[in-house]
Amino acid sequence: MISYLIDIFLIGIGAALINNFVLYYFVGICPFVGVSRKISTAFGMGCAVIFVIAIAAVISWAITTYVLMPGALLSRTVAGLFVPPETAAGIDLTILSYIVYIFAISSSVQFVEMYVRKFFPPLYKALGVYLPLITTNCAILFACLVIMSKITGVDNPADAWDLGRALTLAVGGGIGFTIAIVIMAGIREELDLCDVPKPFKGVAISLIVAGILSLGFMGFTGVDSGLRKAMMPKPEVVAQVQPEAEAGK
Amino acid sequence: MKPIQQMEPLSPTAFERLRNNNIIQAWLVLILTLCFGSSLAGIQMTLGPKIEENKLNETLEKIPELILGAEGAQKLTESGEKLDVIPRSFVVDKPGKKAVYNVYEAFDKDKKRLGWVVKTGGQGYADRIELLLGVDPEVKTVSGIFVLEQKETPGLGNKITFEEWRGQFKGKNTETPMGVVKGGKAGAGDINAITGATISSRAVTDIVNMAVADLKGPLTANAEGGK
Amino acid sequence: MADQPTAAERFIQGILPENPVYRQLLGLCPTLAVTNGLKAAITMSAAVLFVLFCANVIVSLIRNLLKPHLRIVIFTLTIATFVTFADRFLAAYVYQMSKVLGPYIPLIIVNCLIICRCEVCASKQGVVTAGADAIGQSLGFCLALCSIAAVRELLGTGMLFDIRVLPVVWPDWVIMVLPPGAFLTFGLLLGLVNWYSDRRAAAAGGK
Amino acid sequence: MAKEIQIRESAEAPVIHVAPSPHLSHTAQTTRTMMRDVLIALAPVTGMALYVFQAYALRQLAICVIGCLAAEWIFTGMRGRRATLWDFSAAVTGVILALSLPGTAPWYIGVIASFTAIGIGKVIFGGLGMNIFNPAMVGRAFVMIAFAGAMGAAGYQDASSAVDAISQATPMDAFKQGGAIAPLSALFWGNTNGSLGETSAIACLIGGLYLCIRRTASWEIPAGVIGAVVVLGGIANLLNPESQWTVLHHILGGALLFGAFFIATDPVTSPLTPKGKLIFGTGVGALIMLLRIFSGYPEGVMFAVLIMNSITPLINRWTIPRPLGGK
Amino acid sequence: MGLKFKGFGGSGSFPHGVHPPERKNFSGAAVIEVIPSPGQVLLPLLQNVGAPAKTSVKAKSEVKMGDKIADAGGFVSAPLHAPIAGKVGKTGVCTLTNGRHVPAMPIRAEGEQIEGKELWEKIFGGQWPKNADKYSPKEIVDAIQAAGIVGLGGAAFPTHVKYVPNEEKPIDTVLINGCECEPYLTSDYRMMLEVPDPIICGSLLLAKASGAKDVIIGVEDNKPEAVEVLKKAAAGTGIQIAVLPTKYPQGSEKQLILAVTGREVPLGGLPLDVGVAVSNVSTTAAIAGAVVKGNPLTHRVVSVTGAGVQTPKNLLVPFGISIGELIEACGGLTKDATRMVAGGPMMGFAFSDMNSPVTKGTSGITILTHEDLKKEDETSCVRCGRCVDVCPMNLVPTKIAMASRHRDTELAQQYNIMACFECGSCAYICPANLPLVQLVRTGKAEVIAAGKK
Repeated sequence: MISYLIDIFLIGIGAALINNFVLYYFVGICPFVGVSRKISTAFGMGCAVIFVIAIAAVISWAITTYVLMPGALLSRTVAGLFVPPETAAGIDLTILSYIVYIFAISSSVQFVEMYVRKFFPPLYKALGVYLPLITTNCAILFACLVIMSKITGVDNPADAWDLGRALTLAVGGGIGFTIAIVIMAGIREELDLCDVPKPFKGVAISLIVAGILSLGFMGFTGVDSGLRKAMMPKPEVVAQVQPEAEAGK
Repeated sequence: MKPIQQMEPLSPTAFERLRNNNIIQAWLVLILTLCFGSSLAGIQMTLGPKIEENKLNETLEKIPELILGAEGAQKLTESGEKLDVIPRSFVVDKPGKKAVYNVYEAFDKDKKRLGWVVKTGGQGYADRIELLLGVDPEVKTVSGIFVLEQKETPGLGNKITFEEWRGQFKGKNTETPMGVVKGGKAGAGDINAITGATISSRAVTDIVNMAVADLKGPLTANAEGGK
Repeated sequence: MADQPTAAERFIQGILPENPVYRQLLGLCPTLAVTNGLKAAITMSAAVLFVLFCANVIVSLIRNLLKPHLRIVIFTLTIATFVTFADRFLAAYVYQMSKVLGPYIPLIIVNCLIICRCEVCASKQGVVTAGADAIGQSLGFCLALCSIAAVRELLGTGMLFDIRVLPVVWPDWVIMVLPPGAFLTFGLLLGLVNWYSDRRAAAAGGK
Repeated sequence: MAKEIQIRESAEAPVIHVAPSPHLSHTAQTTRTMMRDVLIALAPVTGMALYVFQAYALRQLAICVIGCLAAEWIFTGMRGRRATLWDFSAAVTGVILALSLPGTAPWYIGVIASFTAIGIGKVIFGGLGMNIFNPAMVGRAFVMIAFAGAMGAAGYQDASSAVDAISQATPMDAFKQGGAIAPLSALFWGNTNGSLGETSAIACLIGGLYLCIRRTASWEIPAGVIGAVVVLGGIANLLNPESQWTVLHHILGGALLFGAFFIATDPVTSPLTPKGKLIFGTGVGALIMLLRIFSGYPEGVMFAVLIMNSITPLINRWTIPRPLGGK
Repeated sequence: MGLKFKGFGGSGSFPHGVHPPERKNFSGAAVIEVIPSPGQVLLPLLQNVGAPAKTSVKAKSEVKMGDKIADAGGFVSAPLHAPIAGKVGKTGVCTLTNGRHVPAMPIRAEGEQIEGKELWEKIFGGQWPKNADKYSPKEIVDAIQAAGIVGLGGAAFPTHVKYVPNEEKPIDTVLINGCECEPYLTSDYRMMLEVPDPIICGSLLLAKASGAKDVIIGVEDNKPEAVEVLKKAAAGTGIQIAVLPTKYPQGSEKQLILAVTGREVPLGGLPLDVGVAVSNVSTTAAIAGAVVKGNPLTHRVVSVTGAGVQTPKNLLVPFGISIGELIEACGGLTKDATRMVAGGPMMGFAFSDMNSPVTKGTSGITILTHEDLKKEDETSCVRCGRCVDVCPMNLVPTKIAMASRHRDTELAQQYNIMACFECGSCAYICPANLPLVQLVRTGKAEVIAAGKK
């Protein structure tokens, strides 16, 4: 249990700071250089992204685990109605994943927009303008893709991420995006008062700032392993039980 | 859409109602979906196996070198022979969780077991390090390691992928865990750290030690049982 | 939209005057992410070319059938499908490259470049123009990616296309293949391009 | 109401050949004297570096100062501006940069760092007073990551050196990688290895106090940094009592004092208000401890300063002081 | 010193501020002289904050000294009186020292003038009652209004406005401002030394008019003699003297209130909001003259000082006299005089027109030499924060200036640009010699223009 919590914590820290979505993975660059003109706007955008990314992560985790991944429970059951169980077990719908994700994202954005407009008008006023922009924000699709790779790309089914980890990654990534975009907005407000050479005005100087920012964030490299080491009890070099357990073919 | 409706202010006949039905309006989407769906299925049919093969080959390609060493592998390809590789999976119960190892058992053409290759990984300095570890059939010595994936600091930590460094593991005894020593003064059972990247060096060594400790029992037991 | 640009114009426009990266600032994620080597940059450009060409042609073909409220849905569907094609092809035939590019291939789906070209050009013009536009834009994209990748790979590893071109004494600027190098290189090149076009514009105005 | 009249006057009236108020100015301090103060304050540190590292220090100082001045001249020239070499700001950047580099780093590192510092760190933002990030730290971070091998542990070891100190790893590095503990006296006086300027705690203290007394640097920043390090280092000590690396080691070792007094206090890149400066200093200190204890880099001063520089506009925003009589 | 501050609720000081060189020695020892009656005065119709006065006499009519020649143009306005006897001319335009062009009424001296000793006696002479029992508050305020009294410290705010009884905001403290924190200026100092009685009398009248319990005279501790004299004069009247540390801008209304009473005047508010009324010592003396003797405000004491004038003096002068005549009376300018400032060097306006008339707000003329100015060129702001450290209003001047330079009115307002009263402390201290006050002024104009849109 403790190790699970540590895992969750480190996934969150990793997505938010160490491997920041914007400054390390370069996703969400467009709003990063485009929208971040005012701190309040940037913060609103960031909150909207966290909101949507969390919903999209839950949806994509569920779809991937139960429908898309090879031998997924739901697909297997449904297919089992029509074809022999052996064939049904081998069903693999991962080829549909990109299409499914992008539609999951756009429909969740639509849904969030409707829901928020109906039940939280003040929130809609604050976030509403950013919601349509988010559909094409690559940070969200990127989070879905990472979650997919952690489910379908692992060697052992036991290592596949559960919902908690997926959600943490998504929210951590969203927070990382917000941190980056708010810092950037603060700097942009300052840059408006600076005598930046004309060719560099606008996006070019933003990119340079992002470069220096990403230099600074490089300092966090390894913090996760340091934290893990500090929080975990001394690693076991020798496994205590070695039963003759063998699985597979 | 609206201008069209304004141009046709006729009374809504049954046909009109049908026309304005959402499903009917989406006919283009439905047709496209069908076309794309079938072509995707075709792609999956034709390319799917190939991709799987690529994935598997990535590991399999390295096995001869890890078991036989670079020269041995060279000879093997020259002679045109191939190793028989059987993928297996071992579950090791550890306190708190079960560790699952994918292990490849390698035989020569005479069905003689040449060694094991273990796919393992662990936290490095920056991110997870994934590596392949080759051991002899009795799990007495390490026959080689190969780093599959790593994101260590370029220029420092990523030297773990260099042959000069990882070559050190070859022939190391597995009786006692290997240590990491700085300054190039490694003894028989130790590994020389990369200058300025002791942590990466230690991470790899720890991963190897852990895998060896976890699997020594099951593998030797299996080897004996297999006889 | 009185006089529609011809196919040739569209083609030429995309490469330099309306370069998607340097002038329109579209598709910045891959521009930064996959430019640490020329090979990756070219593979990425090829994938974008494939997706953009197919999407443009299809959208152009069905442009008269498009209903406004379904337009975006159809665009997304088309793009996502072709991206999946591209992704599988790469995984099947250039597996190593596909591993290097990782999630950035599927991220083409949300690349503003593609949806922007579909919206601006393909949904309004004929197949030939749309195709030419797609090729022109992709070449422009390729050019931009390669310019960045060349700088980064050369400084960062002393190599071009994984072949050593600088003498061995050259100290590799490791930072150039890391994220900060991407931002800094692109920022500086963008400034350079702006400076150059400003100067050209000034010279043209002066005459 | 009095104000309104004056405003209309200044907006509408023709310009008379007179200057606006105030007609007195405090002439004791100008930008140039401030920069000169920094150079004076750096003298003990520089002296110590020259004493410990001798030719290495001299070479690195020469490369960086000349590099920075040349870069300033070239880049401001490219912008078509008059180069302002005589405000000493480029020289200050050069000296701080040199003192933050290891003495054995190859020549090209100093040159690249200088050009990056002035080019990307300063001139591109519009020159002196406009930069968002500390130029010297931008330059150092760039080469630190670009040439990790020559800048990290390997950069310090040079057995061919006549000076004994140079043939060891830095105390921070030795501890982090191997758990070795340096004696406090060595950290205090400075006969250990490390970047040129960081080894001697006493020299940094002397120079730093001079700066604070002259009000060229605000005392709030070093106070915040050291305060945060004491608190967090104390907590770390309490949690892990066996550790030989005590709070005092944390303060005297590494670039902490050098960074706290000379780097973090750069007025351009730190907040304006005293409250903001305190927050800034505390943030730098906290980040230094986080990075020192957990990250893979032995030292966190440079990254901590860069990250806090980036938040400075936000801190400024949050700490707009309450005007007299305001809410 | 024995001049320690005794608390009245305040700490005796205000946060921040600067210590410019005091330079009171030029005219500090010069006894107030009465300037010879001029041949002509040019009375600007706008000498106060608020609405300009309206002429009430026709051109070519004869007036005696003290005759009203212009009515108040509204409630926040003050009437004008003839400072000399003579014939009114045709209303023309004159340039004030702050550069404004305003209509002005000339009076050519004709007939017998009250001059010299006689004038001094008329204004300051005689006995001054040490209580205000004889007068009702309304009488006092009416007399102040009729005499055209405005704040003589420099702000020129019509005084009666402050003291009109206001039931919602009762005044409990009257603060008499004798700080004179501006360098060079000594007119208030000489007033306190030479004519303490009218000051005390006026203070009591103000207390009566406003119903305040406490009357406190604030004096900076660089004027110990003035403190002694005032203490002696105030003995038995209940008036207290607060000796404040010398610091600029101690004499600013809000800073003085904070230092003495510990109350903060809210942003955009008036001293009235915290139950305080503030008047300058010279104003107080004029009030006493108006109430006790019925003298309208026609003359004031002006310091003509600085290294750029031959013999610095404190002069009792009629309003409307040209500044050139004042300088003549002091022996003229020295060779190296380079800047003439109306008021003190920190907040005063530099002017170039010797014909500018003295107005009610002219507290002094400071003539600076090249030596004093020695300003270096403007360099880049390195955000050292010194301006933040000295701003008595606790603002961030450099940010406001930057915002103003880039015409970002929104940002300027976030940094409370309108709270600035342009004391000049920031520009005085700035190592980069930025024209901070100038930028704030233009910024304020932009903000007001943007607000009007």
